[in-house]
Amino acid sequence: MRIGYYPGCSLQGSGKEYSESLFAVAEKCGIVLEEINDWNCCGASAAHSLNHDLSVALPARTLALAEKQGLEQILVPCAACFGRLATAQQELVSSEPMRAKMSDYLEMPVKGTARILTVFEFLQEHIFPVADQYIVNKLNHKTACYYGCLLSRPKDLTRLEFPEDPMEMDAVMEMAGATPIDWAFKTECCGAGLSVSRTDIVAKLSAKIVEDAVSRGAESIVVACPMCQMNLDLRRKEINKQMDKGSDIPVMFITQALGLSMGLSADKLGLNRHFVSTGKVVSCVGRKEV
Amino acid sequence: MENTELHTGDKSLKQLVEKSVGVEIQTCYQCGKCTAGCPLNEEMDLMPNQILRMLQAEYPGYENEILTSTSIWLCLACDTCYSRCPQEVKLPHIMDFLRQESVRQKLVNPKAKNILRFHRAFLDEVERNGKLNELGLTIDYKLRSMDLFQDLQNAPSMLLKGKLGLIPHRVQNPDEIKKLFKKING
Amino acid sequence: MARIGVFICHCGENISATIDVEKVAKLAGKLSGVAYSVDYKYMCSDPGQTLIVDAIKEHKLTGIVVGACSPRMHEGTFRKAAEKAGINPYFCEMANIREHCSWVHPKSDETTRKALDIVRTMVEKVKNNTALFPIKVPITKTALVIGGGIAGIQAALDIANSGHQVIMVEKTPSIGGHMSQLSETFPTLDCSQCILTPRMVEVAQHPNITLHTFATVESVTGFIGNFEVDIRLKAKSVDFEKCTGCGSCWQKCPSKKIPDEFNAGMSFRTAIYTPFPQAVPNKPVIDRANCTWFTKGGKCGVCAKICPTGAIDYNTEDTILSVKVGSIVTATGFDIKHSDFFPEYGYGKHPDIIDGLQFERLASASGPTGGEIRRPSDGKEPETVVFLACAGSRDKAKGIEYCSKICCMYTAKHAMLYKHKNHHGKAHVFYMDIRSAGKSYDEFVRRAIEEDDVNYIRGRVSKIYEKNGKLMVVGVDTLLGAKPVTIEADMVVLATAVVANEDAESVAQKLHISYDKHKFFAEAHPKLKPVETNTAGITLAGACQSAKDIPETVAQASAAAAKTIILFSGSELTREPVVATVNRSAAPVFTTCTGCFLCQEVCPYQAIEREEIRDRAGNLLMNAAKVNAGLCQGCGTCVAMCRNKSIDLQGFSNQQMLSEVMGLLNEPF
Amino acid sequence: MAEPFEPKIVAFVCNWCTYAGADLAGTSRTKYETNVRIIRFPCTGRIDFMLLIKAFQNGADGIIVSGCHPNDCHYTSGNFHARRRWIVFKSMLDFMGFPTERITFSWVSAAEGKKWAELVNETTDSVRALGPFTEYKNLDFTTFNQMDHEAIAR
Repeated sequence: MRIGYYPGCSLQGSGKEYSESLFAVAEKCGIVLEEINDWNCCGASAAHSLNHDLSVALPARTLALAEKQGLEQILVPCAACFGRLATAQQELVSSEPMRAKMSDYLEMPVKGTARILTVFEFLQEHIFPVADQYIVNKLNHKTACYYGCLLSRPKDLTRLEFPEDPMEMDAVMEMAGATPIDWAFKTECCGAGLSVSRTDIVAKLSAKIVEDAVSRGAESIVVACPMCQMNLDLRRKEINKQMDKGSDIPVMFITQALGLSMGLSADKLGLNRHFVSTGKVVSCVGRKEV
Repeated sequence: MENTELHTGDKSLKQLVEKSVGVEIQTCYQCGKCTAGCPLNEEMDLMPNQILRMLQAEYPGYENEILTSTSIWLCLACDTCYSRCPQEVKLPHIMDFLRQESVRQKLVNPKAKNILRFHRAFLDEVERNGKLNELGLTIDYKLRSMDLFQDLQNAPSMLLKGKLGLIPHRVQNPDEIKKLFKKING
Repeated sequence: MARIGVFICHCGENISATIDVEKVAKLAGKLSGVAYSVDYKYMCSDPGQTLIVDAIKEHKLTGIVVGACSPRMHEGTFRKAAEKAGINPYFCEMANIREHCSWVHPKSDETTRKALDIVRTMVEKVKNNTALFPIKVPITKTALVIGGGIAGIQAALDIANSGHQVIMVEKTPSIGGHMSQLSETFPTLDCSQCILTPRMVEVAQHPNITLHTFATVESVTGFIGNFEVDIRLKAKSVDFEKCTGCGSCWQKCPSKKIPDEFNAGMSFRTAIYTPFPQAVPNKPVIDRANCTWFTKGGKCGVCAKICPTGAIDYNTEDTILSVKVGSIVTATGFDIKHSDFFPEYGYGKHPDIIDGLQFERLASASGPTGGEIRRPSDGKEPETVVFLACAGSRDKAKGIEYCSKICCMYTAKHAMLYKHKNHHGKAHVFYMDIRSAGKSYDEFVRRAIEEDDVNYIRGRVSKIYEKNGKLMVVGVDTLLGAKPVTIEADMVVLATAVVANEDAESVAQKLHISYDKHKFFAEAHPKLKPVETNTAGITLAGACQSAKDIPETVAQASAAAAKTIILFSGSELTREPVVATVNRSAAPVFTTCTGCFLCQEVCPYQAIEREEIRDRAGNLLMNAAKVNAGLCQGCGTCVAMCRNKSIDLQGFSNQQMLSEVMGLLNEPF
Repeated sequence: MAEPFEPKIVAFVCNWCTYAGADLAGTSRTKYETNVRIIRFPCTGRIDFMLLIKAFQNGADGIIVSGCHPNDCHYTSGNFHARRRWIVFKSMLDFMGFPTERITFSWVSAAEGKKWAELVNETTDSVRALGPFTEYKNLDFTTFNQMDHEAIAR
């Protein structure tokens, strides 16, 4: 079955290594991702904060294009984009007037019936069944899997079994030979949308997350959201000011970690693009078990 | 949600919220769980449950107080409140509506102006190109907020690490997006 | 030919003030079939009744209509008078010209006309009345009590003490229920076991009570006074005749790691076990699901070897015991939600976040810590304990929108017990409302706050997580302008929601009683029949109906017992003959019923049975519906449902109702 | 000018809720229009809707059907069955072009004496506005009535 792909703006910019590593892993596993032609921005928190119709219309355009392309399932790796696309889809599916209104705005039909996959669902359904044969390295270290808000909530969109204590990434990391820790800030908010306008708040919230992970012995934080990654990585200087003792714990994408375990090069996985060095994790490969 | 067709008229803010968001404000029984779990409760001037209580009570002056609060702009829509709310009150959606109403009535709190500026810069960037270009957004926002030095140290290294592109990404026909914006904004 | 008598009452001036009663009586006398008509000041008075009796005899009346008050007031009075005069009491009807006419309309011709319409309607009805006879049903004067908690114990003792036989069925190996697990009870703080165990012993020793523990109800058929019940006696693997209860078996049993239900999972028991030291009966059973002999195919056998009386028998099987009972008291109790029900409080993964019953066991002298409050993870005395009221209750999102009623009180008690045992400890209670409306209840809560210095915080807790060995309780104080508060606790006690037992639905279905969406059993009327169910002869006691505390449970259990004793007070059961009947006639027609059984589907009482109609040679000719008059309550839904009017309701028959409509609208003058 | 039209309204009520509610209206001396006449059934579930047609045939201008509120039925579910059958019956009447606005279906509990009075007054007003129901009365039902009578009696 064809798998559509919606990168979203972040994965072309600040979260470039997410898409690089995702493609590297997919390629390794023989999976082709088909980008939606001429997709546009989902509108993120700006659209739903300022204009409700716009917050539906922007994702609706992308969904309509995907339909045109005949894609029945779309992988949306970015948590924020996923949230917007899934919310818009929910409104389209549940309201005929909304569908009519959007078709009118967009000047093309939109049904919103394609299945929108989270990165977890993609990994579970497409990578898990074949991953065993490609995993060559063990990432022998303790890791904190950080899920954030938009991949955990609301649970009717994210479809997690345990939304307050998700285990989806933990399972991936275990497969990659790391030891996921049990910690308390798995699904707390990092401040996401206020990253630029209220960096002070983001630093405070992110500091709590980094602190909890580090205090429980984590040597890396693994994420699946480019906002989370950017806040925890790019804002580390501000974060460290909020903590008693600063930390240089690297923050990588789940796909980067998985790629490492599959023996892909750090370069190919974009591990050099981080602000906090990922060297420690890279050197974990082949280390003694923890 | 039909908020584009709303007219305040003689409807109270509570009635407007109920109509446009489709929630019943009265279902909130003020247990405070939303506030307890809110990641931004320390920053807020009005707590989430207080906003709901004020909508319920409808005392004179409350509508203004809600719409001029910074809380409605600080809300991250992280959904923690809603996911734990025993009465299933869709607080994040209410917050969305209150922000829009605050802009409409020109009541945005000065302290929240930067957040609004950022959102506007973001949407303008999307309107121009159909996609977001973080460099363009950053420059645009800095000009609006006059906060020129923040993040200045990060930009070069982001460029260096290939995280900021100098050439903006665009949809094939940016006019299509501009038209869409125009239709929606009326 | 009908000879109807009409008796119009003035009711002092209550009726005559607005209705021309003489005119009504005069015109009624002219109606077809009316042989006598009269008005009188007070028809219900002795002379009034005598007037009726004399008129029936003198004018050879076949039926009477009393134009007076509502039938809810005096129908019984006048039916007795009719009976006294020698006619079937069901030939008496009331025309309600007071509540429905004189009291609600002004004095006018129109009001008088309406009164006459009402009288005429009933005259037409009574012409079509038939003689009815109260239904007599024999009674088996033995009661079945399902459940051996405090509700069942109280009901059983009350019924047994009135001289009737009681069969008690309890699914666990001992009676006592949840009350036996409690430490102290509110608002008196007397020890639960001290007041309960004498009652348990009394049940076991009562000559009128037959106790079946480790047993469940398999099926129930029959109807009030005449139930037939199959009881499944689960294989105990121990011969109670031989067993002396010495305890050698469980002391030597090698399977020692089975979570102990009695201690709410905070200690372990063996595979052969008595649930607790004061158990009644105090003899062990083998939990086959956890016994090596049964799980590993005949390995072990230690208990059989050690038993001095040879009471262990691995080969016993479940047996079915059939009994006949006249009434059933349902006292199957409740369950609570456990900490794993709460995602935001860690899905039950922190051992020091416990539920209310677990706290009871910690506080109980017979509990795993001997009554010292120590936290489960490391056995340390907690310095700060946080109690959460409304954990899961009043929570629509979790599917439990109701109030569990007992938590406010037991939370106050828990906080108090903790403070009494750990004087330097700090107790916090998060609550939404304090509901303490019982005798001495609010005083009790105030005592916790004022004397024991328990900190009550009005607000709910959003999240609990563990950090450096402390439980971080993230809540809010809504009385301080919604101030977020985080308390570092050593132990958290969730006052989790009271819910129906897991098997409540199947019990209800076996008993044919209704239950609400939360699987609590439904009473017949929320106010006036809070003990009865819609199935006659089956009553409810205790928390199987809704969350209740001990005094309420005991009161309801005694009420259920009283209902049973009332039923058993006569030799036969007399019921109003307002029941449905399916017509029968001579061969070859037998009945007009076609056997579609729509009536059976709509009957709320399972009163419609299938009757096989056979010819003389025994060949099946047809299936026809038949009404069990013992179960039928006379709603008549079946009658309206019947496609060809084969089923009819006595007292409200098709002919009677049609006559009323015709009589009402066709004015002869 | 002729006297205002006074409609005949027949109320089909259940014994446990609405009949008792009407009793309460009486004991509280709540005044209402005289136009209504009550027929008592044990339960709305007992009501055969053909009787409504009979009532219209014989001169009724309006009809009230009222019983216990949903979930309050003395017999647990009779009122639900009545409601279900009413929905079907009404759609049939609508299909036949019968003016179903002459039939009011309501719930009045034993505690709602005031509601009963209001229900009677409102129904009387609305039927009064509709005018007399003559369609059925103009038909000759003599033979048909006789047959039907016998059928039911059988």
